[in-house]
Amino acid sequence: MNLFNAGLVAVFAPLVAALLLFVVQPIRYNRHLAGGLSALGALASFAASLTLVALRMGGDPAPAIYESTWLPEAGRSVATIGMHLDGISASMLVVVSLVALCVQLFSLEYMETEPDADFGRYFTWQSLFLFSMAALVVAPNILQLFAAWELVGLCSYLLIGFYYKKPSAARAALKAFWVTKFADLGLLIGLLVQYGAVGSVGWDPATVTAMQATGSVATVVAALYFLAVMGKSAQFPLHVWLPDAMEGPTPVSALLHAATMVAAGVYLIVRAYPIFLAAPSVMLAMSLIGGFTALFAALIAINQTDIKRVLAYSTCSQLGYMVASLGAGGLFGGYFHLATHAFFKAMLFLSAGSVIHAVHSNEISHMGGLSRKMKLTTFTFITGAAALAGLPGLAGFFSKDQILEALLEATEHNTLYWAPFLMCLATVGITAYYMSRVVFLVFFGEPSEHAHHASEGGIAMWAPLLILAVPSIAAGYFGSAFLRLTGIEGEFHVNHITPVGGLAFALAFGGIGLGYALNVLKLGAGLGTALKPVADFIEYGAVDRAWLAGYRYGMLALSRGFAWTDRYIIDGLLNAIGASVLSIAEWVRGLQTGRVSDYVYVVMIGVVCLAAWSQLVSLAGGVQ
Amino acid sequence: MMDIRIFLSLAVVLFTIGVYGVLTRRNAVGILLSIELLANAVNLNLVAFGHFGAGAVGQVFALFSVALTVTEVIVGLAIVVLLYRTRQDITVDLASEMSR
Amino acid sequence: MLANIALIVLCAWTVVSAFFVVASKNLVHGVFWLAAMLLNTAVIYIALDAPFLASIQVILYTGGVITMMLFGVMLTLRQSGTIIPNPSQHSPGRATVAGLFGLTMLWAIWTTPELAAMTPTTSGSADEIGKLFLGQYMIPFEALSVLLLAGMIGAIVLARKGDA
Amino acid sequence: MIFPILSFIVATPALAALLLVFLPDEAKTAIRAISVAASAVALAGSIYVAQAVMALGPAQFHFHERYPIIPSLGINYIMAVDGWGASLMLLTGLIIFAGSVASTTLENRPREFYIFLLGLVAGVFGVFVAQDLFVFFLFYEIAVLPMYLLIGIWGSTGKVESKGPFAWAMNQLDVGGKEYAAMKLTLVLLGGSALILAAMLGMYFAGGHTFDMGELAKASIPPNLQWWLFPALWIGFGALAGLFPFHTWSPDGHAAAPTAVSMLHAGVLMKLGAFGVLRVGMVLLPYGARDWAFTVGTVAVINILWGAMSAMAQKDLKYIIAYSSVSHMGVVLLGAATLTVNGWNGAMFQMFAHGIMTGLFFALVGLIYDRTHDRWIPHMGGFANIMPFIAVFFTIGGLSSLGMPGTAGFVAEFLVFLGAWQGPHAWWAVPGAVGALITAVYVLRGIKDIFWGAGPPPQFAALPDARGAERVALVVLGTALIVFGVWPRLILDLIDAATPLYLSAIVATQAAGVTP
Repeated sequence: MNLFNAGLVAVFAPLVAALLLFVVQPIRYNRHLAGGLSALGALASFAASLTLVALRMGGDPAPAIYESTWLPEAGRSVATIGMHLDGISASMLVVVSLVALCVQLFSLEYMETEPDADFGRYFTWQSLFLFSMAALVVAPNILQLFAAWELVGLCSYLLIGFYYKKPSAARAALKAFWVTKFADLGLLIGLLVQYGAVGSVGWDPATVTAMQATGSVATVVAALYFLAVMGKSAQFPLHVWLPDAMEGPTPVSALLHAATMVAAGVYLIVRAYPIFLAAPSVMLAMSLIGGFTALFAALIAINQTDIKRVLAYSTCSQLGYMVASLGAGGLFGGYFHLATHAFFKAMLFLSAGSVIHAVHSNEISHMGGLSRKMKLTTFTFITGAAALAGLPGLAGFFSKDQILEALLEATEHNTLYWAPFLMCLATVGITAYYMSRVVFLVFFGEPSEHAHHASEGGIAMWAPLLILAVPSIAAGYFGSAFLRLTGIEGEFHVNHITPVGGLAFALAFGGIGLGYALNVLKLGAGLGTALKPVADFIEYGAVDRAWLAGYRYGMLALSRGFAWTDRYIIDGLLNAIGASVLSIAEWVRGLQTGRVSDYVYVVMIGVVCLAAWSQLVSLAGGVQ
Repeated sequence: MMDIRIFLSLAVVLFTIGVYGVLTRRNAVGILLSIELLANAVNLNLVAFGHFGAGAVGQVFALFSVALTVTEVIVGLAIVVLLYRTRQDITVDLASEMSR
Repeated sequence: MLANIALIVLCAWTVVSAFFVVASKNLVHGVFWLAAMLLNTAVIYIALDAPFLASIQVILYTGGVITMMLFGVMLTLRQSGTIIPNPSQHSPGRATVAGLFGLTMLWAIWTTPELAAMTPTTSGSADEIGKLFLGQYMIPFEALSVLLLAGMIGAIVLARKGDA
Repeated sequence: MIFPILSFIVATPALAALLLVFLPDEAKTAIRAISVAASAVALAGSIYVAQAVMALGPAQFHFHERYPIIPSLGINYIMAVDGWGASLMLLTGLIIFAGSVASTTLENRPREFYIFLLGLVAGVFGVFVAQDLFVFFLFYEIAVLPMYLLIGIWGSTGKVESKGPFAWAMNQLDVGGKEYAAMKLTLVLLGGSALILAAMLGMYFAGGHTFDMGELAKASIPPNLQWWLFPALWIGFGALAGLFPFHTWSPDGHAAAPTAVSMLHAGVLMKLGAFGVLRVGMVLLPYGARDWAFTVGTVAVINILWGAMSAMAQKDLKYIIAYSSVSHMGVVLLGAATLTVNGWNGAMFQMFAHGIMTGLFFALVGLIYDRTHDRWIPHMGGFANIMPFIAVFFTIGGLSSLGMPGTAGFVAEFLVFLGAWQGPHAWWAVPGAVGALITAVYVLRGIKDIFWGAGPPPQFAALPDARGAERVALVVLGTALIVFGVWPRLILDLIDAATPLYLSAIVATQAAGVTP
C-alpha cells in the first residue's frame, strides 16, 4: 500500500459508509448493519492512517501532494482539491480516526435505547463527520480546508441537534452553527484577501514569501484566519456555543466538541503556521486571547454542576492553552497538546458518558460514590483528570510543559508574553482544582439516590475507554517520535524537568489539595457558593447575553425594519403608483358617457378646430 | 349662376343641420335620420364636383356612397329593433349603460 | 333667370325640409320631411345634369330607405294614434359647434379662388357610369356588393326573433 | 444538413403544448404523460448539447442554424450555443423535468396548466440559444407572459395588512391576492420589457441595422450612446432578476404562484433577467458596462443584504424563499458587475446553482403547502417526524442556499466573492459574505421551526411524506445540487472557457478613455 492509496482509504472509507447509510434506507434502519458499517469505516480509516504514519516515518520527509484542479479561472487553476500527506496530517489522521473509532464503538452501546431510524441517522452523521474531518486534515490548501471546515461544522450542527425534538437541543445546534459561521466569515474573507494579493490559496513557502513581500497582507490574512479559529476552537468571546453544544449525545461531545472538531482551529494554525509567523502582532493577540480563554473558562468550570459542562469549559480552557502556545511560537507544544488532549479528553468524556449512562443524569449532585460500583470508569476518569491536570508521567504533563516553556521563552522577545504565561500557569492550579472537585464529588463520598443502581456498561463501553487510556498515559513518552514524524523544529526530553515544570507540578498538587479540602473535608463550604453569582454573571450575564441581545435586538429587529420598509415603503410606492393610475383612470372614465351624441360633439369640436386651422394656414399662404 | 359654390354651400348647410341633429337627437331613429342628412350632403358634393369637372366619376362615387348609406341604414335599423326588443326603448341615453 | 329663381327656391325648400327633419317633434313627420328633402335633392341632381343618379335617389332613397325608416319607427314605437315623440337635447354649446362648423366651411368655400374658377361641364351619362363600374371600379363595386349582402345578412341575424 | 438540435429542443415543449390543445380535458393521464415525456426529451437534448459543446470546445458557438425572417430589417432566426448557453439549457432541462414531474399531482385543469407551462419553457430554451436580439426578445416575452395566467388561475391567495404611509393604495388593490400578484408581476416585467425594447432599437440603429448578436458585438456603438442604453437594459432585464428596488413583484408573485410555476419562475425565469443583463447588456455594450459597473455592483450588494434581511423577518414560508431568491440573484448581479473572469464564472454558476436550489425549495414548499394548506411557519413544527424525506431535502436546499461547501451554492458564492475582491471595488465581497451569514440565520431558523421540535401540531399529525413522482423531482434536484457542488467543473469548464471571450471586449474598454 503506497501513500496515495493509504490516504484515499483513510479519507474515503468513512464517506463510503456514510453514503451507503444515507442512500440505502434498509441499511440505515438495521442497527447492526448501520453501527457495524460505520465502525468498519472508522476502523479502515484508522488502519490506513497507521499505515500512513509508518510510511511517513520511513520515507521521504517532503510532503506528498496529490491534487487536481477544482475551480478553473480562464483555464488556470484557482484552487485544487486533493491530499497533502505529510507527518502532520498523518499524525492528525491517526488521532482523529482512533478517537472516532473508540467513540463509535462506545456509541454502539450508549445509543442502544434510540429507535432504529435515529440510531442509523446517528451513525450516518458520525461517518460523515469522520470523512469531513479527514478531508480537513489532508487538505492541500486553505480552500479545501475551509470547505471541510464548514462540513465538520455541519456535522456538529446535525449531531448537536440529534435530539431535534428537544427545544434546547435545537437552539444549541443553531447557536453552534451561527456562531461558528459568523467566525468563518474571517476564513472566507481571509481567503479572498490572500488570493487577491498573491493569487494562491495555499500555505506553501512561495505563497508566504509573496505575502510577506506585500507588507500588511499577512497580518490581515492571519487576523482573519484567527477569527475563524476563535469560533471553531471556542476562544473568548466566541466560546459561547461550546457549553450549549453539550446538548448532543455524550459520545458526540467526546468526538467533536472535545477531541477533534474544536481542535480543527488549532490545526488550521499549525498548517498555516508560516502565514501566522509573518504576522507577529496577530501572534501576540493569539497568545493573549488563548491565555485569557484558558483562565476564564477554567474559572467558570469551577462552579458547574453539570459534569459535561465542566468538561466543556475545560475543553475551552485547554484549547486556550494550545492557541496561546502557538501564538508564542510553540508550534510543537501546541500541536502535541492537541494530540494528547484529544486522547485524554475523549476518554474523560466517554467516562462521563458511561457515568451518565449509569445514573441517567448529567448533574454532579445526582452522582457520588461511584468508585465502588464502576471501578473501571473510575480508573479511566481519574487517569484522564490527572492527565488534564498535568500530573507528571501522564500525557498532559509533557505537552503542557512544552507550552509553558514556549510561553516563557517568548517573554524574552516581548515582555507582553508574561501575561499569557502567568494566566496559563494559574490555570494549571485551577484545572487541578476543578477536576479534583469533580472526581471527589462523583466517584467518592456518599452516593445519591440516582447512583444506587449504577453499574458498569458492557464491553462496547469499557473497551474504548481502555483503548484510549493507553495513549492518555503513554503518549508523552513518544514525544520525540512525534517530533520526528511531524518534522517540526524543536526538542523534547522525557526526563528533563524544567523549573517551570516543577512550578506547574506544585500548582497542580496545590489545586488537588484545595479540591480535597473544599469538597471532601468541606472546609470553607461557603466559598464556592459565594463565588457562583460572580461566575454566573460573567458567563450568562455578560458574554452570552450580549450575543443574544445582538441577535434579538440587533439582527431580528433590524430585519423587521427591512421587511416593513420593503412591504410598506418600496412596494407601497409601487402600489401607490398603481392606485394613482387607477384613480386617474376612474376620473377619465367619466368622459366616456356612452352617449353617441356626446362623442360626436367632441369629434365635431375637433373637426371645427382642424378646419379653421387649415383654412387659416391656407389663407396665410399655405404650408411651405 | 351655375356656380359650384352654391351647391357646396347648400351641402354645408344640410351637413350642419345634420350634425346638429346628431348632436341633439336622443332617439335612435332620429339620429339615423340626421345621418341621412349628412350622407345626402356628401352625395350632393360629389355630384356637384362631377358636374364641374370630374365627370362620371363623381356619380360613381355618389352611387358607392348611396349603397354604403343604405347598408348602414339597414344595419342601424336592425340594431334599433334589437335595442327595442331587449329594452323596450330606443332612447340612446340608456345605451350608455355600456359604460358601467 | 327663371332657372336661377327656380334653383334658389329649390335650395331654400331643401334647407327648410332638412330643418324640419331635425326639428319636428313627431318622429313620423321627421321621416316625411326627410323624404321631401331627398326628393328635392333628386331635383337638384337633375339640375346638375345627373338624371340617372336622380332616379336612383328617388327609387332607392325615397322609396326604399324611407319605407324602412317608417318600418323601423312603426316597429319600435307602436303607440297608435298619438304623436310619436322625437325628443331632443337642445343646448347652446351644441348649436354653436354645429353653427361654427357650417360657418367655417362656408368661409372656406367662398374664399377659395379655385372654386370660383370652376365652370360646368357634362356630368356623364348612365353609359359612362356603367363602364366605370364594370371597368376601372370593378373590384370596389364587387366588394360593395359583398358588403351589401353582409349588411343584409347581418340585419337579419340581428333583428331575428328568438335568441338574439 | 445537420439535424437542428437546438430548434428541436425549443420546439419539443411547444409542440407538446400544441398537442395538448387537441386532447380532451378528461385524458389526464395522457396529458401528464405527454408533458413529462416532452420535458424528459428536452432534458435529454440539453444533456446531449452540453456534453457535445464540452467535446467540441465550449469557447465557440456550435449547432448553428440561420434562416432569414425579415431580411430587409436584418432579422434572422439564428440559433447557436456555446458554453454559457449550454450550461443554462442544462439548468432549464433539469428544472422543467422536475417541475413537470412535481406537477403531476395537480388536479385543477391540468391540460391548460401544462400548455402554458410548456409554452413558457419553449421560450426559456429559446432565449438561451437565440443569437439574434429580435428573436431573443421574442422568446423572452413568450417566457414571461404565460406567468400572468399561470398565477392568476392556479395561484393561491394570501392576506396582507394595509399599513404604512401607502395604506390607502393597498386598500384599493387587494394586496396579497393572486390576481394582484399576477398583475403586479406582469406589469413590472412588461415595464422592463419596454425599456429593453427601446434599448434594443437603439442598438439596432447604432449598430448597423442588424439584430445579429455576433455582429452587434463587433459593431462599435458609440460609448456615449452605450452610457444611455446600458441602464435601460440593466433595469429592464434586472426587473426580472429581482433587481432592487424593482423586486417587490417577486415575493408576492412567488407566494401566489403554484408549485411548478414558482419552480420555473424563480429557478429559470429570474435567470433570464440576469442572463440578459450579462449577455446583452454587458457583452454587447462594453463601455456601458464599464461605466455602470459600480452602480450595478453596489445595487447588487444592496440586493443581497436587503433580500436576506427581509427574508429573516418573514413568517410565511413562501415569502422566505422568495426573498432569499432576491438575495441570491443579487449575488449573480454582483458577479456580473465585477467584470472579472471569476466573477462572471461565479455569476453564471450561481444562476445554475440557485436555479436548482430554488427549484428544489419551491418544490418542497409546494409539497408542504399541498398537505397543510398553510404557509404560516408558526403553525408548523416537528414535521421531520412525519415527513423525513421532505425534511432531508429541505435541509440540503437550505445548506446550498447558505453556501455550504459540498453544495453548488458554495462554489458560486465563493467565485463571485473572489471576483469581487479582484475587481476594482473589493469591499463588495464583505457585505456579500455577510449576506451568506444572514442566510444561514434565517434558513436554519426556518428549518428548526418547521421540521424540528416534538411532533407536529395535532391538525397536521396524519400528513404523508413525499410520494413517488414527488420524490423523483426532489432526488433529481437534490442530487444535482450535491454533484455540481462536489465537482463543479462539470459545469464550470463549460462556462469558464466562454467567459474570457465575452469579457475581452470589456477588458479592451478599460484601456480606452473615460466616457464624457
